[in-house]
Amino acid sequence: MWRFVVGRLLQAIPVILAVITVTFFLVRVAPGGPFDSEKAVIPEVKAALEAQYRLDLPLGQQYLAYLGDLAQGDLGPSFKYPGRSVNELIAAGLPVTAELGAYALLVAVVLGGLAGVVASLKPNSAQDYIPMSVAMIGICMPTFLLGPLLVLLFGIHLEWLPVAGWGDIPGDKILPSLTLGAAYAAYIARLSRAGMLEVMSQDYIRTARAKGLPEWQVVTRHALRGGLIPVVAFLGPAFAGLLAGSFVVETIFQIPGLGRFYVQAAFNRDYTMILGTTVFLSTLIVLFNLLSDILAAWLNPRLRAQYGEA
Amino acid sequence: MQKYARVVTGCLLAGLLLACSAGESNVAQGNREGILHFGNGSEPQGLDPHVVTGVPESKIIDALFEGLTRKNPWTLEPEPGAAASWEFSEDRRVITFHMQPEGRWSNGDPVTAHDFVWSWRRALDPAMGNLYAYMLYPVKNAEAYATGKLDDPEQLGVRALDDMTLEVTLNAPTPYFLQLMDHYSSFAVHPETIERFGKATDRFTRWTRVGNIVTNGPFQLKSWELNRRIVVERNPHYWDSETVRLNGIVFYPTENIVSEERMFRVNQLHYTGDVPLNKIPAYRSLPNTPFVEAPYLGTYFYLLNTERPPLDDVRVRKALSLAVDREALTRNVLYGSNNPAYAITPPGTLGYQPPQLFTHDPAEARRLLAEAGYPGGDGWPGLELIYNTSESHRKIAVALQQMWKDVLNIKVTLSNQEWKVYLDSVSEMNFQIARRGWIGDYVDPNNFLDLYITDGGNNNTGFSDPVYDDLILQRAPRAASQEERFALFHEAETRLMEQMPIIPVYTYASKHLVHPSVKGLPANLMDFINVKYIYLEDVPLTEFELE
Amino acid sequence: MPLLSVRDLQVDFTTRNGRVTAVNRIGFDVEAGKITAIIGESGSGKSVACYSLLGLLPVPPASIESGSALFDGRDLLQLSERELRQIRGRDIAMIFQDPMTCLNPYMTVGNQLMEPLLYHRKVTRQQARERALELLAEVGLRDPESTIDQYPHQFSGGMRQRVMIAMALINEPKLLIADEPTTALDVTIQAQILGLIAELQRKRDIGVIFISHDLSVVADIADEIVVMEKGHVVERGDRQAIFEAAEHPYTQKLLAAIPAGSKAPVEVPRDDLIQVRNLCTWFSQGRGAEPLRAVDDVSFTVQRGEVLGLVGESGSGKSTIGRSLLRLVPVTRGEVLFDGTDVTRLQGAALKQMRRRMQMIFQDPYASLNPRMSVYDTLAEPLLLHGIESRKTVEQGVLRLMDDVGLARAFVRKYPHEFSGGQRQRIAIGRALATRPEFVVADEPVSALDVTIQAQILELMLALGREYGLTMLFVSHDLAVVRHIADRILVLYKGRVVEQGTGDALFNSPREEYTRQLLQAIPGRGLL
Amino acid sequence: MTAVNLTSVAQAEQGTSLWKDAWRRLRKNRLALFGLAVLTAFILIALLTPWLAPYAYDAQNLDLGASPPSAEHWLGTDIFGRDLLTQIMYGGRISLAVGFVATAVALVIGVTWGAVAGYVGGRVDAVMMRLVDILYALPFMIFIVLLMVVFGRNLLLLFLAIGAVEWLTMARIMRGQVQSLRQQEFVEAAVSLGLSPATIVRRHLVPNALGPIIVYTTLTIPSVMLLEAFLSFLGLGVQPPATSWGLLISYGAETMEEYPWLLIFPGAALTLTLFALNFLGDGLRDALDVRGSGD
Repeated sequence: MWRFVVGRLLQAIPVILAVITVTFFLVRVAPGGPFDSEKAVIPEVKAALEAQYRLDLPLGQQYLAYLGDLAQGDLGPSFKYPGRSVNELIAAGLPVTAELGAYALLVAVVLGGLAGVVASLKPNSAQDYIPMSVAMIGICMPTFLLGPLLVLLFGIHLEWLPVAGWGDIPGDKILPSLTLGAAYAAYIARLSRAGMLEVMSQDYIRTARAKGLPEWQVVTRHALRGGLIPVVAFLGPAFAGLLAGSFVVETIFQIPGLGRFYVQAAFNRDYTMILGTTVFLSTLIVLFNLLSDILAAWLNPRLRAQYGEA
Repeated sequence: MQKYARVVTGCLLAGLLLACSAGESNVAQGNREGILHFGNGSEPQGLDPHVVTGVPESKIIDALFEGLTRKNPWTLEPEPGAAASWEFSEDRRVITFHMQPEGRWSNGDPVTAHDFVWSWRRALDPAMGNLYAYMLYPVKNAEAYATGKLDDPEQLGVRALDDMTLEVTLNAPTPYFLQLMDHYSSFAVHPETIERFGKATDRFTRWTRVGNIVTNGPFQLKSWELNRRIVVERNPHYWDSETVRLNGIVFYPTENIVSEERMFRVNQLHYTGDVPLNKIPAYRSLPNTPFVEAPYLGTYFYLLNTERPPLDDVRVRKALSLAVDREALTRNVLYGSNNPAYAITPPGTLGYQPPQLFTHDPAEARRLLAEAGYPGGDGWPGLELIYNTSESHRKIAVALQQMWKDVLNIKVTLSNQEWKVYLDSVSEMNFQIARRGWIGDYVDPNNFLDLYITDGGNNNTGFSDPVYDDLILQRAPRAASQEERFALFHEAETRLMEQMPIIPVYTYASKHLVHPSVKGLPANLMDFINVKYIYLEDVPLTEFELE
Repeated sequence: MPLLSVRDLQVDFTTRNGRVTAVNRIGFDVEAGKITAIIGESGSGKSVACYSLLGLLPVPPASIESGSALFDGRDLLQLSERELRQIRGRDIAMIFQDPMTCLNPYMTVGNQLMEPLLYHRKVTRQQARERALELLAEVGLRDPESTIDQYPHQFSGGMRQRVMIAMALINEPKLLIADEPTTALDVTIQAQILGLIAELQRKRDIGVIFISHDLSVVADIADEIVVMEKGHVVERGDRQAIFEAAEHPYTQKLLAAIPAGSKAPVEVPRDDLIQVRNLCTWFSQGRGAEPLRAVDDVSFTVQRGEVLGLVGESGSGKSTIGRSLLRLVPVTRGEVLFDGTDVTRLQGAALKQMRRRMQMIFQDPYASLNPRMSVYDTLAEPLLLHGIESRKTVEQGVLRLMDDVGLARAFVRKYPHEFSGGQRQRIAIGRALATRPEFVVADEPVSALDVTIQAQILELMLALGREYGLTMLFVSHDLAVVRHIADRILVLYKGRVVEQGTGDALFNSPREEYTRQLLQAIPGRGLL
Repeated sequence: MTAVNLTSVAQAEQGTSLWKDAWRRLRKNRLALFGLAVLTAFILIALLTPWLAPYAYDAQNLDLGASPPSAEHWLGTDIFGRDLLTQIMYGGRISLAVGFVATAVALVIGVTWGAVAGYVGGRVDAVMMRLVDILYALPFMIFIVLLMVVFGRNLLLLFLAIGAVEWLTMARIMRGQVQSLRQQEFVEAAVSLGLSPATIVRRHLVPNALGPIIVYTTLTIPSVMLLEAFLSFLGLGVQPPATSWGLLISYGAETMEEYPWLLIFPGAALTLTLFALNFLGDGLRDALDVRGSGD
């Protein structure tokens, strides 16, 4: 198992390095620099600024210098927020986004898993069609629409929940989590339905029934584990996706998370911030993919054996 | 393992479903405790007055720091700030400021003239990379120093005669100079604090953090949570602290104005930085409306690239401008919240009235276009208009596009560009028509008119007129009186609008939602807030029921 | 009074093509302490009948139209689902055909084993575990203490079937239904499992229903035999009566299908078409691990026109040899000379040319045909690829192939799933023959088929072999089948050839202990 | 027997049998037919919009502004006084084109890439999938801005840009499918027939992996339509006054309190398409799955 984990981590290094390299040069090709503003910038000031950020060096040297800093865990100073390091900005945004992502994932797994399992138990009936139709809309309902709809309903008309904020007013975490989790809930519903349908047609389910187990025990004890494996495989990439994709929800609900930085850094041409968030997120993607593989192995003894050998 | 999973899941669920009671609103709590909840647009880049450039930053810095003067929010006249009084020399080129005798930094140190000398040198130091260094250019040798042509800071026109007296020498008489004294680029910072955390010109030090920062304004920094809120509290050392009535202000980086409006609606905010256009009619129709608007010192216009055909022909430029029905646009698309503009300077800046040379005149527009060789739009080569991504820019461009089509029968294609791409296109003059807006840094026509001097950094149209340059650069600064000066500006602006390198569209208006409990926060041309005078009245809370 | 008495049972299925009667008013009795075998081909309704008794058929599409099944004084068909659940796994237990898929791969064997006990009886986990350990030992698992916490994938097929048996017996049921419990197993394992079931049945004196398609399998253990065909019971009787004096033609057909006798040896000396020298095929098992030596230093020759039989258990490397000859797996060492050319070194066009001359028939007729290709496409593909037929003539070529393998031409547009296993195997044979090969590897081509079909396919292969002048390598785990078709036989054990000779020689005077074991395991030996 | 069947064989000879067969099965699926009918209708309307639309798509009436549905404007007007029905009809042209073309691009690249990686395996697979990982982790925003700058604005590039982003998941799904199919004996049979790897992938693997691919495709099309809105909003893609459903929905979302019809009608158009696609996709999957059907 450890060999497998270490092997995968080693494999990740060239991937992350490639991401850094491509991103580093890509952002420099993009038009507009970090110091462009609506009012003309005095050339001397611009030169001074560029010197402060090492932008006056040849590109190759900048790249090497960046890698050098990175090796020491230093992501550099932010362009947009002078006086803040990228490390600091990520450290500030990450806990919030991670918490939001965790809640959203929880919403997704609970709602989606439930809907999918319920639908799978009576395929091609109303019990199947209704949750699956809702899921289908959920997949395609953009967050920029769902978020405001939820706010208008629960925040403004019913006045049950706050319209914005994170951890300021009790209950202000509910709507963002729902909004962010909805699309993933829909995917999970589809995945778990398909997974359960597959498992319920397996021979060992018949064995379980032949033992005289009641149907709910057949589902919970025998089917669920196998049926949810595709969901587990989806969770890792999904969590990374949630972190990167929380931008819209964070904006709608005024949440001080990482997603806002990630997107705005690109708009601001905040080179170090773009690189920092990209490095960070690509590492997360790799880690969470690994994590979901480990989790899948934990659920699936056959895979466990495979990894053990490899 | 399974047990852990269950415990974690349980905790997450519990955390998520924390009691749903909405509790006391921010506004109710704020009114009780004298705390203003302020929607402030976006997370400030920082709090160093010589580094930052934006409006949200200026609101916080104005609460934390104080320049030599501070504007009265009703009259916009300078009032004593860090300086208790000042006097001009005969030729109006030397100003002597006398510091507040009780002026104190928030750590108790006195605010001295030396602090200002030190700070201005810092603000102008090329190594600082201060984007607003040019605000101090009227000061003698400031430009030379800021652009590295002069190394010796001693030669700058700012001297401390003693602890309490600051002498500023200008290049030329500058009528608006006092106004610049409450712009944050001219603010003093606390030298010892800055040097404690690094080099004077280092942008990256931690001196602005909570616990480190020392300020001289009515408030001091209490907490700063990234992207969440910045809280300032009353500064006990402030020289005029009796006047200050708020106990504190909470600034929210409300990036999204739609969310900001919703926060206001449920009493989470006292004040919003902006209002979504489509919400204006509903708010206007409320009894005791919280909607506040006022003309704003800014103009929305289109840049025309006079170096590219067909815009190299003044008749085409004029035809385009005359075809625009500004009244219909502001009335319908902008919900009557802004006024039509027919020149670059907003009307009524300190009594200056810009010329109005034209109106909406479809017949004349068609005639001009025909004269230029495109009768009825025949042979029109097409034109592209760029604007940066934004809902209101899009709406205006779409409306104008259709006006040009209806009136002139010509095709103008629209192209929105991401902000930095747009900036790049504009500064490289890689466009035909480009959306543009200009907000005045200070109340004076000069601030708008010197944009269009030949090769001006913000000209971006290729417009060049030696007579215009002479009027703006030579004759106006030497004018004997304000009347004469304004007459010269009027002459220049007339020339400008005759050449039409820009199409003025409308004059900005500031738009806010202000809770009825907030007092001492008048609307004004600069959208300027003097936090000293704000107070909260504990009025009964109203629900804003929009239909 | 019999333990179970089924009368007048009818089960219908609703399909898209209307109602089909799967079980047509059948009746049979099962005596306590006796093994009752139900014999019939796939689709004869033998499994459906038994599943319907326990409510294990999905309703719909299945529906029980009539009948009664008295068990212990109660009519199983009248019981509610709840009451049935009390009987399932406690009084009546089941063993299924495929031990690879019938155990839950996500649960330890022990937990699955204890489940019926914990559900039906008031016992503690500790007691259940002890009981499970006892039973595992009883069914012949070595070291139950350590294996009880393992997962099914860590067991071999035979071991899993032992676990299934233990699971079925853990509640001391009165009736055990075994649905083809040995069909998916090698002959040697099959013999062990059959012995085990018979032994446990005697020891516990329980009633057993043993469902099978193969009369020879039950020849040694069944007390009573019920023969079913197309939903009807065509003949019933005790073992002796059935084997010695079967009356119904269908029963006689089943008896005749049991492979027996060996092929007449050919005396004419022939040249070697294939010479295999020191062939080694090893599989990497991950970095650092010892490679799996699937085929280890094997040499043999195949003469032109001969059928060479290759016999061994699963894991003996017999399939790997076939695949190595055809370059379907990479060869580690050694050479394979085909007509003088070393196949292991061919590349590109030469390899493609060689592939035309050597073909393969696979074991699983369900997996070896592309489910998205109709028979026509499947057969036309090789014809066109090798330019055997032009676009214009390909249709005739395909139809000729269908004639050759005995498929009705009308089926040419059908898809594999629309055929029975035997028909599919005919398609696969047709595909292999399409390139007009000189040499064919047949990898267990009949082991997944019912005995009656098995006999037909073997006959077809022999006939086609003669007609096409084929040289064949016939791989099987079943000595009886190989003896029936092969001129010479190689016995394979752990990647090595342990014995070779003609069928008669091996049967009559086996030299190696292993060969003797294989011979012992042939079911119904007495019938041969 | 032979004579009779020869004619039926000759008839069946025409056309590719798998698809023809699938169509026969599809015709029996009522929901799928409904989906097909809706999509066909939408496509027809999109094609004929210039003749069918009640108003010119850019005809404004600033003084009318946003008005609710009425006799003149069946679905109301937007804030410029433009007829919403006309806007939706013209928007459909763009959205459908983007949805189908961009998805097709993703489909072609993703399926090819995934199939090759999955079939060839080993080092090639590792390199190809690492490349996918890298693209996954790249900052999407910068990528789009760059595309826009390097290639300029044009609809075709929008298709390519979206396709280039969406193919990644498609490739992963395809690879997984191919990897499991590769183990099956019929692939071995194809190898032993001497078929080239390309032919094996094309004829034997891709058709068998179609099920999940089709389902994913039907989910991709609507999300591509919304992605288009986002990109258009950033400046890549459609420029006003041209519009798309995604843009109409995102504008409608901003004024949903004031002018709900501006959100409801474009939203309904997209939702209807979404369901139609889904029904058709499920139907196609079932129709292509020759095993699953009972006839």
